Amino acid sequence: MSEQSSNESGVEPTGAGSAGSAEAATEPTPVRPAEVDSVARAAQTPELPLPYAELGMKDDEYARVREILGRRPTSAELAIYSVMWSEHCSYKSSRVHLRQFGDKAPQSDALLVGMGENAGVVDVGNGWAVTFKIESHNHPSYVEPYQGAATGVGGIVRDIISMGARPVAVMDSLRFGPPDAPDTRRVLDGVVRGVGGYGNCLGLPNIGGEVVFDDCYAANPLVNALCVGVLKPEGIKRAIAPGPGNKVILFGAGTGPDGIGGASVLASATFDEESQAKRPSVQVGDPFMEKLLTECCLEIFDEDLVVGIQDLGAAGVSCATTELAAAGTGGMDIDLNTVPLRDPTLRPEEILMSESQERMMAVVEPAKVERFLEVCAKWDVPATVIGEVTDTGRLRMTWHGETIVDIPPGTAADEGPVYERPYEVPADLAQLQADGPGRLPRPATPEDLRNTVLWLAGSPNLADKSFVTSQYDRFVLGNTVLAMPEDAGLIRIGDGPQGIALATDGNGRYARLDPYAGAQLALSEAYRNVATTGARPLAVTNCLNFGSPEDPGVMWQFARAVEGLADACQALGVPVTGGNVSFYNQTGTTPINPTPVIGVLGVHDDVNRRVPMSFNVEGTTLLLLGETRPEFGGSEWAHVVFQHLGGLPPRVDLAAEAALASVLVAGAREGVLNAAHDLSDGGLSQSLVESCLRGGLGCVVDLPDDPFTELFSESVARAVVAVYPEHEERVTALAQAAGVPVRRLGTVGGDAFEVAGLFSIPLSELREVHQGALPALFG
Amino acid sequence: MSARVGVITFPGSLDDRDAARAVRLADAEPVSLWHAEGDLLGVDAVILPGGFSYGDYLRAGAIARFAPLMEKLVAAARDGLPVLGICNGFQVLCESHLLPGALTRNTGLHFVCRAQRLRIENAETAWTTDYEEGQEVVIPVKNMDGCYVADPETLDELESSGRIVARYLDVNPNGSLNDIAGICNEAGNVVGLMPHPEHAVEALTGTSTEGLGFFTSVVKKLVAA
Amino acid sequence: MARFIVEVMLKPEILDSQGQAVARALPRLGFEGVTQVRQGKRFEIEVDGPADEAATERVRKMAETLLANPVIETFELRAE
Amino acid sequence: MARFIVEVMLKPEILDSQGQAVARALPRLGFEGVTQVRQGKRFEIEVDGPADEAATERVRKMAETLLANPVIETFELRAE
Ligand SMILES: Nc1ncnc2c1ncn2[C@@H]1O[C@H](COP(=O)(O)OP(=O)(O)O)[C@@H](O)[C@H]1O
Ligand SMILES: [Mg+2]
Repeated sequence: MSEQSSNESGVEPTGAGSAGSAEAATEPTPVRPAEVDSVARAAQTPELPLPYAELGMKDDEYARVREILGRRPTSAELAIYSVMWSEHCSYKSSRVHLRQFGDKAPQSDALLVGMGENAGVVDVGNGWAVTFKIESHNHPSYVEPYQGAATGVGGIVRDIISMGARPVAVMDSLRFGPPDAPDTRRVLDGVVRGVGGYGNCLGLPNIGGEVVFDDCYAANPLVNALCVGVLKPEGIKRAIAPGPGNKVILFGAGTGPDGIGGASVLASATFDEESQAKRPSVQVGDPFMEKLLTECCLEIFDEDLVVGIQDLGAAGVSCATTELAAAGTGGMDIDLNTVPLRDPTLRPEEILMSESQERMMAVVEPAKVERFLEVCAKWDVPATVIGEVTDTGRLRMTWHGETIVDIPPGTAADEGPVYERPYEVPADLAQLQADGPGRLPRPATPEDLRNTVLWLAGSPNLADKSFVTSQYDRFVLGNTVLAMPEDAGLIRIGDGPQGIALATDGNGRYARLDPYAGAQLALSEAYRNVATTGARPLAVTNCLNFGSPEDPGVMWQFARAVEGLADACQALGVPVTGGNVSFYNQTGTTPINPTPVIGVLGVHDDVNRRVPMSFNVEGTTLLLLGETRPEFGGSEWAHVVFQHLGGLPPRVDLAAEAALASVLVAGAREGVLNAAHDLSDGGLSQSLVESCLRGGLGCVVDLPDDPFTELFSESVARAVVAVYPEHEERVTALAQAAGVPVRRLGTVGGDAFEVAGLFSIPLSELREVHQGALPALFG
Repeated sequence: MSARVGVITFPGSLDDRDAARAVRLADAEPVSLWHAEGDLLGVDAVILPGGFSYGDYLRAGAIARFAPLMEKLVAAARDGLPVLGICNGFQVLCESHLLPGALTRNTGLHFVCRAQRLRIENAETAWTTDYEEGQEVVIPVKNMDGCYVADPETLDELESSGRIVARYLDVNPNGSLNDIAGICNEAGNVVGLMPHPEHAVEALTGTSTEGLGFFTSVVKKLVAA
Repeated sequence: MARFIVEVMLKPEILDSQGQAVARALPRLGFEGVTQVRQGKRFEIEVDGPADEAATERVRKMAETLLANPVIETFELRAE
Repeated sequence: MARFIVEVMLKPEILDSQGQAVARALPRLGFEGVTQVRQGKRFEIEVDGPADEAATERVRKMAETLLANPVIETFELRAE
């Protein structure tokens, strides 16, 4: 888990105030506005009260800062500690749990860089490595959907660049409130434009994601963006500042007052200034600058011009300097006056906290500085030397000649508070689990079944997502082999034939019913989606979207989800390489459904053998792989037809999942699968609908037992495959050898989706409901 | 000796690598040209690739038009150098007045990315001789500002002189007048195209291989010359 | 019939990437001495009825809710 | 330092999809009686030196060649 680079604005509620503390009782010394809160001044005015509580710092945290420094912090130092020790930078509530990802990590030779860096790196063979990560930008996307989503994409792309990689694709996992609520239109429209506006302009193909609607996200949409990059293993870069005398260079956009609503508290509280200019809490992105920055960085890496590099995300310069210094020789001197400003009125605290986008910080040997600046100039990227690495063990910053920061950088970067927050089972969980879907009336007649198929196919969560995905460029870079609506995105790397596949999945309803299982089910589905294309699942990233960690019920959900995910990763042999935690996703005291979103990366030895989802060869045989049980807890059927949520989610079966994947991967390698599509939300019904519409051919299937269960159950570890008749035997043998139940379902052909003896739906009718739903709501 | 086809990279160009790949697949040699250079390096033809030059800020193509290399290109194009502008490249050609009209915001106001059916209307330009007139092909479109507009006289002139190179079929993705997907100059050496033939050169990664003809057309012409 | 002009500009503290890109490009295009460019939107709005107080109020409401995004933009309104 | 405003609008014969989209959205938001909306651009430009004839001419040149596309747009320029 990257503990440094969550790009999300801090939204921690401010803690208990400091009223009544010793300091608050002291008379503040009047200070002239021009005066700088230097280290010397801090020593002279030990009791000057600082607004730490307004910055979200607790009494004991502030006391620790004083103890570390042996004096009160300067306002600039307080700025640094307050952002670095915030939840989103320090992972203070989640850290004790996230350790499991490392402790339980399966043995993997592929892992080149694990958790803790900007993003994990895995070796995919043939001299290539891949880095990928998913990150949230939920709260900003509610406040200003376009900019929130855009800067979310921008931030994750910079994380990938800072590993030394060329970004090659993005994905977006989105969750919104009820589709018919007017505010959903505002948020969806802006978010989709923002994801597209930024990603398209950067020239990164969007190869997949999710669009989910649920009432619980009404005032708290989830915008999780994933980026994947490709590099040579020897080209991996780190966020470190080694070598005294090396120069620290800030490059990219100028620093402005973006996202520093909180910092003005500092300036006004410490300095009694007449009035601070308004400081926006939204960040605004400039994808064009990011594109220049990308090309500039890649040229810099090619010429081997940096010894360390870090992107500036949340906490901007504070974060980059403390982390680079802490991970390097240990010391750094920075002259804050040299930071290029977009707004000359910014105070040092604000410069330190600014979240202006499209900036990077590099550590460069003196002999290479000139060439570094030349490359930046070629790309029209402003670059400035702002300091140098030292061996003092101190991070020192000056402002107009006075020292305003003098701290051991590790104390801010690595030694933040760690909480063991109390947790307990949510009070309503037992009742929720007891209220199973068994009481819901099931469709009784063939006509009812037919209508249910159509109803689900046209429901917002299962409907065709082209309205969203057609706003994204999926062709750029010319390596996209599969993209939406396929089960996973698949891109060719190098000159081929090798490729990588990626899928993201999450199901908040499952996780609400059982967070341990819910996290595993999300992994299970993403793993299956990747394998369905023929790729071998290799590694995992995750974005954990939860309510307030101060709510013991939420904390229990979180702890269970992490445990579930760590256990499942171990069982499936796929390590977690990084991710992101987003807390405080709630409206008032009502948290969202716990929503772990899991991204799985797989490798494809030969992308020419990818298996698409479309039924497009008349007469191919349909086989169903896996076992179907009557499992409807948290299902789309219960949700769409009854708005019901209760009972238990489908049973997790990781061994079956691994076995199914082995069959799909072997089948792809042998070239015996004409099409494959996994079964997940909406069950077999939905899978067949999607594959028929994608390929433009119908199918006839036999469902002799219990057609309702066969059509709509969401049991895991299942997929439907279309095979040429001459390959039927081989695929059956592969399945049997792996212990995967296999059954002949029917045949591809015609222009209707037909269940023999029960009903038939012309594809034209299906197409209308499936493709018409989102445009009708949002077009 | 194989033909040398230049691909200009502006700050914010995105499909330059794809255009170079398409040139290679057409058995010619791609030559990277940097917008800030003052020399076309003696190439035999030039492609202005898709993307968001200068972020599409102001108007798509408006700033790129002033690149130092564009001055050279405009002169060479007037002298008959084959030039293909794809998407953003088309926008740059219009802004440079090498082609008439302009490209404005899609009428649906959304970025649109889809596999698009087209009809090749003019198979005699430098870039389309490998097609038949009336041939239908599927090639991706992806743009935000792809709505072709021109005054009625210009449109009449384009229509009557056969200068519509390609037209959208089934769906008009951006509201272009007369379903125009591409046009050419009077001499037929300069072609502007909204769809992206460079994304339809390999069956594996494109919608088809039906875009390759644009590249093979010019290469044949150059090799024959 | 009344005619109104609504001018929408980004708040000064918000990054105006378009304006900046134009400003950065100008010297290369031979225009020196430009110190700042800001780019915004301009709407011309025609409404039925007289250009009275009520009409102005309606257009102001429109500007607030639709034409400008108050999180990042400000607007000015005038009758013409 | 001189400050100029350049207003760029689409020529009336060119389809203004953005303006039309606004006009279409208004009734849905409860604003009736709007007969037309046109959307254009507004630039604020600051140049070194006095706001004299020469400066105006330079900005006019900028507007003609860069800020507006004469094929589809017209512009108005004024010092502020
Ligand atoms: N926001 C999005 N961005 C990109 N692709 C998306 C998005 N939402 C859905 N998709 C794509 O649409 C297809 C269908 O989505 P979904 O039904 O969630 O897939 P699955 O059930 O296989 O996980 C997938 O290819 C998915 O990647
Ligand atoms: Mg799937």
